[in-house]
Amino acid sequence: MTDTTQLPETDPAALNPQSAEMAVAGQWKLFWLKFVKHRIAVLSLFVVLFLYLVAALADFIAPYDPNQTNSRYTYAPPQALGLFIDGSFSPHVTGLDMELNTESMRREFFPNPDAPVKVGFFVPSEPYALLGFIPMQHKLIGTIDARPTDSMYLFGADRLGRDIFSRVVHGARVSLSIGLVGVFLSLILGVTIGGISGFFGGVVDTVIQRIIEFLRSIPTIPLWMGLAAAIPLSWPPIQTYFVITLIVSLIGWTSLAREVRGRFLSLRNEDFVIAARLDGMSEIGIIFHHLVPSFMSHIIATLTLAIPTMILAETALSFLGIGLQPPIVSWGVLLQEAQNIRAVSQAPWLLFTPAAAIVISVLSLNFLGDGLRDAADPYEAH
Amino acid sequence: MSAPLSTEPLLSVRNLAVQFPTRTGLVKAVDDISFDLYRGRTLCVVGESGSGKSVTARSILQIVDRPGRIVGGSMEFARADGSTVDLARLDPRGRQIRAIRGGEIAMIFQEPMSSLSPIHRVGEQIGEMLRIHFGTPKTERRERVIDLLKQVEIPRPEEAVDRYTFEFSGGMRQRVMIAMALACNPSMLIADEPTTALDVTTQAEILALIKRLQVQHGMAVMFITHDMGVVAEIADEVLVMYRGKVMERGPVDQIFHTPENDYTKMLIGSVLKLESKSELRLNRSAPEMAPETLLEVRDLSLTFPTGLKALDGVSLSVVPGETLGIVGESGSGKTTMGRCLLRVYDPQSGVMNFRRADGSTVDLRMAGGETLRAARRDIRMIFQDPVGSLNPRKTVADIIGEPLRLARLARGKELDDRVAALMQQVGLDPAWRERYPHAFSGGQRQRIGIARAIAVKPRLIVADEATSALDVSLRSQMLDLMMQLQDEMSLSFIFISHDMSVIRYMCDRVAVMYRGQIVETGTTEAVTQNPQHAYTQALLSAIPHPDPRDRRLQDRFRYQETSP
Amino acid sequence: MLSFIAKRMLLAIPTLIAVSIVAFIIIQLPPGDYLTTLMADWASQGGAVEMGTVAALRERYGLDQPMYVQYWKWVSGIVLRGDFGISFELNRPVTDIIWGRLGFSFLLAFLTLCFVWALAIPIGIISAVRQYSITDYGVTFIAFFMLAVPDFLMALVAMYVLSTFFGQSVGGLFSPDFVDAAWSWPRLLDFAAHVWLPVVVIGLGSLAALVRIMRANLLDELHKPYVTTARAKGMSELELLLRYPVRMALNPLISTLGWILPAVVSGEIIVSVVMSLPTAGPLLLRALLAQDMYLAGSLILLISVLTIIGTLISDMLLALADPRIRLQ
Amino acid sequence: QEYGQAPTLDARVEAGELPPVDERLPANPYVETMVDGVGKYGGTLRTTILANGDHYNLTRTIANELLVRWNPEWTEVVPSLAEEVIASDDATTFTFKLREGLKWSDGEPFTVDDIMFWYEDVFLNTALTPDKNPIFVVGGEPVVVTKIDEDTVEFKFNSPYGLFLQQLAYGQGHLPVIYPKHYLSQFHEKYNAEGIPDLLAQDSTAADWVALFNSKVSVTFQPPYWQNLDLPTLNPYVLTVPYADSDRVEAVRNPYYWKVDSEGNQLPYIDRVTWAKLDDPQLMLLRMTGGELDFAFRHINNSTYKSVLFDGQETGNYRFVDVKDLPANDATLLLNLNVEDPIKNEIFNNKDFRIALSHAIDRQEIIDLVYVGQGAPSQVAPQPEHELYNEEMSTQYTEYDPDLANSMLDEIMPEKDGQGFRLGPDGQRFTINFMVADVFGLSYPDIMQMVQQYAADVGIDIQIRTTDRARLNTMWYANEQDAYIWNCVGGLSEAYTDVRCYIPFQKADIFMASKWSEWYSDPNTGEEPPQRVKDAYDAYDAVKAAVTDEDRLAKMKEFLAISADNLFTIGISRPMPKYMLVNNDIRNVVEGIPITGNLWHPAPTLTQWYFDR
Ligand SMILES: Nc1ncnc2c1ncn2[C@@H]1O[C@H](COP(=O)(O)OP(=O)(O)OP(=O)(O)O)[C@@H](O)[C@H]1O
Ligand SMILES: Nc1ncnc2c1ncn2[C@@H]1O[C@H](COP(=O)(O)OP(=O)(O)OP(=O)(O)O)[C@@H](O)[C@H]1O
Ligand SMILES: [Mg+2]
Ligand SMILES: [Mg+2]
Repeated sequence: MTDTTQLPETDPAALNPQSAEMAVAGQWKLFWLKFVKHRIAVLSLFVVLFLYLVAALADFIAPYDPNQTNSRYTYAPPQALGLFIDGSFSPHVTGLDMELNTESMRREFFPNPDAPVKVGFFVPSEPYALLGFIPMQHKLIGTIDARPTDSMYLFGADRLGRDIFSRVVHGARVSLSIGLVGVFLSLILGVTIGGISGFFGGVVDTVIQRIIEFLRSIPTIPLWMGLAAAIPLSWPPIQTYFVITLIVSLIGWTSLAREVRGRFLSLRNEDFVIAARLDGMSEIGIIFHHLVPSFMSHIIATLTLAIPTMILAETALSFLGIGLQPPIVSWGVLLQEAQNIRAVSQAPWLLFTPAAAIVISVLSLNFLGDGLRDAADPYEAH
Repeated sequence: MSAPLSTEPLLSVRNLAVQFPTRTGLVKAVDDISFDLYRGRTLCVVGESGSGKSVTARSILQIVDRPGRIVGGSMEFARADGSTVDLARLDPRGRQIRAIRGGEIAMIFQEPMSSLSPIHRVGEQIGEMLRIHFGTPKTERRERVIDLLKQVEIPRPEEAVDRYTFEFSGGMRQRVMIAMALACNPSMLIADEPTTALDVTTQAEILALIKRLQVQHGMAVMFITHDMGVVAEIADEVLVMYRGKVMERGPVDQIFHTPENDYTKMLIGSVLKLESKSELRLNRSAPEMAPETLLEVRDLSLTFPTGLKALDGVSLSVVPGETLGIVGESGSGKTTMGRCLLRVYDPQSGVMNFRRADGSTVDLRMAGGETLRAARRDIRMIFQDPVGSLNPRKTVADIIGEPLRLARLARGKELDDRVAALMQQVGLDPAWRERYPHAFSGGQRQRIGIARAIAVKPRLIVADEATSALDVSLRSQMLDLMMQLQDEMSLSFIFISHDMSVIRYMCDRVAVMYRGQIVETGTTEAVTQNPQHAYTQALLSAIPHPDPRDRRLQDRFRYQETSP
Repeated sequence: MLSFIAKRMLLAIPTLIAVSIVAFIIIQLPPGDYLTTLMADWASQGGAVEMGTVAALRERYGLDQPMYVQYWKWVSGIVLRGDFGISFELNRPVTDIIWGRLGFSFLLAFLTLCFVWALAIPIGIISAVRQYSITDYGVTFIAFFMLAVPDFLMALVAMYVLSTFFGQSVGGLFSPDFVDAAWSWPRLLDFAAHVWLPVVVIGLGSLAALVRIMRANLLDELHKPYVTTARAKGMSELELLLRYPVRMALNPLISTLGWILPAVVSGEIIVSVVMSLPTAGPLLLRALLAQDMYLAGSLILLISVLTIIGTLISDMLLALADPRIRLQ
Repeated sequence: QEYGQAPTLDARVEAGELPPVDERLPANPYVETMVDGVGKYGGTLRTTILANGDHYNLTRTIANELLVRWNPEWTEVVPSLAEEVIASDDATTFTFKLREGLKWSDGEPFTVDDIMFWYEDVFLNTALTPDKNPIFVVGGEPVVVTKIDEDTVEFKFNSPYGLFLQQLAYGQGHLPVIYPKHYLSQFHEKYNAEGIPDLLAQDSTAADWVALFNSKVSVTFQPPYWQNLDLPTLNPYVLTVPYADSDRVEAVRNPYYWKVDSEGNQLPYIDRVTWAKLDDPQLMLLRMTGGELDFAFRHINNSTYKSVLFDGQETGNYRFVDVKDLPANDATLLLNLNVEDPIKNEIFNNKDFRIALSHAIDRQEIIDLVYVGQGAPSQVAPQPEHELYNEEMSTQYTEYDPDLANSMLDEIMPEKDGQGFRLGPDGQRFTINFMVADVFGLSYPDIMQMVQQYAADVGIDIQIRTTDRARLNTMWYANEQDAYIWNCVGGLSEAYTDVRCYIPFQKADIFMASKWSEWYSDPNTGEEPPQRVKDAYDAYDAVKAAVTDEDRLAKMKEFLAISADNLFTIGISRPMPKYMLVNNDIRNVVEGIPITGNLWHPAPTLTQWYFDR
């Protein structure tokens, strides 16, 4: 009780002996340290990376060409993958017996456990170029010693007997790339324009708000239809789709912009904003260094919400007949193909598999977002 | 004035310990402290800034911010119905603690400027207390709120109930907090530096109000303050804290006149130091009243959209190297004036001529764009509200480093070193750089604000209550630091303060503001020794004296403007 | 306030003019016009297409004139006589057709809004307050599942399940007996029995989104000092949340609240088609497909009016909810 | 004879609102032959149409009352509204004697004057009829109609028109009998010039009398026809809820309907027909399996939904009824032989190219996949059961032979690029942009996707562009398409009158060479075709002129052989069997009822349907 008269400035380290040795982390380091503590976020990060890996290596991972049809196996149900037969390691899928029912106009399948189809890893295949340039002759998984009628539909087959698993794997390419470009474009536009509108207020705000009003006033569907018709037929489908996505996101930013503006209008006279201004920070700097972080949670939430919306935007486009064209597959296309009673009632795997793919990627992106948010949150989470 | 002494403590704190786990280790903010609180008596808690006073206070109500935790100790509280509960054991969300919060133990938060909701009307926020604990009906509530606002000296309370807090001055917000705390006649009041933003006259009224309630209801008061004058004036008992521990506890007289603990001694010593003019200033030759004033303000007027005329023809001037003190009633427009100088607000009329480093002058009122930016680099501001002025999402290193970075004075490692040096200068552990503002005590935050203001070499600093949350010893240190900087680079200060000792200690000249006007200016000596204006006289009469044997607030008088 | 509204109304005029022009152009972007649709129709009935008849009709409908003439005809009709033109396909004045449909759109929008907010806000609160609890994860998972399945697919699945496993009549907003009946108690009950499904289906997607947004914003507010102050008043946690952080967290929601109306008209078109709802969406889609241009144009114009009104309402609510934002 | 009527009409007769049944019926009512036997009155037939653009199915269900009609088997034309029809030996003059005492649905008599009103004031009026309907035109000369007496009318053509009665028995033959003069003359300038301005003032949609008139009655049963509740008709049901923006359409029995069963009971049996207007066919499916519809047909009778409908029979209480909806081909690739691009034009017109493409397609696989094996590889040709069937024509070039295709293509386009696609003569990749609309539930996008792969296997780059029908329409008319896929009529008897798939003919929905067809209808327009095409045109002209049935059959066969030799189109599959869904309680439904684009069934036999409950 008596030895404590030292004044703080004489020995700052003594203030907090435990922390003295510990290096002071920079903001990014700190951010990272907090992020890795968030286990689900880290896991999600891996899932996201994994998904992108799958998309990149789709040719290798998918056992079949996504457009390869098989008339014997239309609407074939998923075949369970088993690893052991009679206790010995021998990967296989249950065989399927097929019977054509002409009365109900469908093929009926009966799992036949006695006729397992042998499955192998790194099986030889037709040569192809991985990532467009690595020559390859093997696939990750495939049937071995198969009779011509044997099949391996891990997630079932669609109406043309195409392998859903392969289609989902290939679909990841479009869905995890083009869609996200749109999302980020909307994000950047939304935050910047909304930020400017809310931060400056006054005439700038009025003008921007009128523009937003104008853009919002044009319903999307007529716009899509008009544009789809205006795009030349000779354009390849991917390009067409890309352009439509861009245009969609050129409109999509408006609601984020309004939300950002609303919040900024109330934040712009906070003392810390004024302080930054007095520090000589530029207006844009203030928006991005002070105001945006204050609204980060919302922005991250909107972002993660926008991703499924964008992935799915093409289903709506397809519904109108202006979506992606075959042979390109995407998750949206797969879902669109499941949009009928037949699939819902008799082949639910057509619906669940792409939906699961979307849910998984969106959830992991979301938890990743949560992790980032929490890492930037000054208040410690429990 | 002596309250009925009760032998049973109302609150009995034993071995309380509160910790904050952080990445770099445990922060033992409160480390095994014990004290008692009796009905009708006042316990003043003093101590170093960051010593755990506020955390202690918050612990009593179980509202320590995450990740803080009460890790040990008990807090026996005698409830109004005669039962006794251990507050430390109560569920922080439970019904029991809720009934106690506000109803039996009310708290005035240290940082009134941010502790109120910006989107609810003042009246609503106060009235809520009545609704929760008494279920008072709406109309009656309003009347009662107006009455409370009147008691805490808010002008025109009928209008004020419907205002929002951002339309209030710092002192007014603080008084709203006080009104809120007193609304339910609690049996115990925790006042965490409740008068930091109040001018001495208002402060005196508030202290009297608390005293009155204490006498009427036998309220126990735990009063956290740095103002030893106030301690001397109101305390029955004093608790001295340092680094989370209790250094010394005892009757007020003993603490002031026969302190045992070294820290206490040093504290009392610092008080005396602040009682007179700083040595640095005494030794300095008065700044030559050079013809070139640094800043010349004439007839500055500003009316808020609410119709309130906050500035009414203010004129003042500052010469290089000079410190101009601004004192005045709470709500008189000091902050507004300071903000006008930096063009945070746009005054409607007047002239603000600022002499730039190259000798040319600009009228800041008309300036825009690059001119204004350049001027802002020369003029810095220390905000009255430290919480609000620090972005809660930036680490302290970022906040202090920001002006340096923006002025391109330093980057990378050098920036880091400069930040560390600045923190050290204002008495903060550089190891705390990675903390966010909310993890600091009120005084620490205030020092962050000071560090930020002095980071780039300005020519004029508008310091708005820059040291109000600092304990006396730190305060004198900070003032010394500022004066040192002033001498080194011929810096000028406009020093807005309520604390007359600070003004005396540091200022060359003083301007007295009242209701948007400057009613008197002169050298510090002239104004303090020979006040001309009646308001100034009233002000000086209300300064508490840091000696419990010389309680003189009863002798104060109050200035009432004759014309409406 | 009044002058603010008046000012905004004035500002709306150029927006409306711009929208009407753009709408007109968009409608004309796809090749062909209503008569192409008509010809397709004839062809499908095995009839020959009589080009002379087509030409005569094209002239009659004024489709042979330059676009700006058609535009002027349409706009001047609206401005001078409140006449939105006629629907070629339905052979009736546009004004006769749209109001009933828009009425149902409004109703649906309103009910959906109530449904969504009534559920999303409490769920969002729970998931923020109990961040990273089982509830939070569960809600998050369900939310993203809802989002991952397009609402029209959801509509189909829901209708399939209800129809097949519960023997419910699905689609539309009324049973056949009540479609043309006057409003009465039984009709109202019948309506209620039908309307919940579209409300739920349309609502689920935005519900999920709203929950997440509510949660995110709330997490930011929960630690603000004013929350502690309120807590120190002895307020119950629930009341505390609702009065303080929730109110703050609503700001972004309010910003776009006004767009619910136009969104339901234009955004839920596909769901409405799948569920066969008598709302404005399918009408617009059909008008676009059939190139029934005055009908399509008028609907788009009305949607833009709704957007403008919605934005105005949002702005006023925003200023009401947060006094720091002043109406300019 | 004693006549019976529906019990629902008894009260109205008693109240004097209606005359007794024998006064309402013509002197000699049409006696319907029953499928199962005499039925019972009552009930509502609940059926469905798409909410928009589907008025055509209203027509198919209840509006097919003509002067003459096809028998249910579609083998013979028999009198209907006309009691008797006499064709001259040279097939130029046709005399119709109407049943005596026929009445419009409002009780006014239907007479030759009504037909003359159509002829003189509608058909000949250039404002109302700018283009004469081709079924009333031969050799560029329109028909001349003359009133012989109150009940007799004569249709006279300049040159022989052996197909006239066939044409008149198809749906398009409705023109002379849908114009009630007593009602419509008020909207006609000639009859009511003074009154029209007032009428126009009341009606905001019409700008002049032509528009007004057209909004009251409409050729080919366009929406205005189904929107006018006041329009008297000869149909078995009259509208009570119009085809407007309500969610349903409703029609109730016409008390003046002119057909009876063998016991003299006035038809129809079923009191009322309601159509639920649904926006999405899937909902029709659910309503059907949910037992909410008694009859459904269009939009859901495809191979995809069959299995769902099959499973739903019990809950839906319905049965499958076979329908002979048998066009010449269900999926036909139509290369644009008049395409603007000269390179494409040349290659498309190379018959070997078309043959090679035809051989490149694995038809059986497509059929197995898309039509569950129901169908057969075939070119565009009449059905095997029809008198016009020709096996050679049907099966030529249909076997899957990619090697042959490759070698043929090597002759035409030997060069290939790095990805194995053939290069055109200009050295650019030869790409066909194939337009695909998802119509008729025939899974065209799927078929095209497979065709795309087959084509790629032989080095032809096909790009698929899905589109909607409207856009396709515009492209056709502008002659902008490279190629598209469609179905082709002409599988059964309609082959005689509807040859659009066998030669480039009138513009409807088959556009294989629109320039040539323009030339055919008017040699001053379009583009003159090569001789082999002209031969086909000449052959068809001979069919039209044929007077006797035998001669017509022979000429038609000749014509089809020439057409087959041209291989204008590449057919993929003979149609799969179609079906309709009918409530289990409904009787008197014709099994295997034939249906085509211009044969509007089941309306002609719907009047005898009844609920056996
Ligand atoms: N969230 C936190 N994380 C880490 N340390 C914290 C946190 N909150 C407070 N502290 C530390 O706890 C100590 C006590 O703070 P407290 O607010 O009680 O001080 P105080 O005595 O009220 O000081 P002042 O007079 O400056 O207001 C301080 O050193 C502060 O840095
Ligand atoms: N944004 C605003 N809108 C309306 N009125 C305001 C606003 N800001 C301040 N005021 C009013 O202006 C007056 C002067 O306020 P100011 O903050 O300048 O007082 P002050 O002298 O700094 O007081 P204190 O010492 O209490 O901080 C007060 O009455 C206050 O209510
Ligand atoms: Mg404190
Ligand atoms: Mg102030």
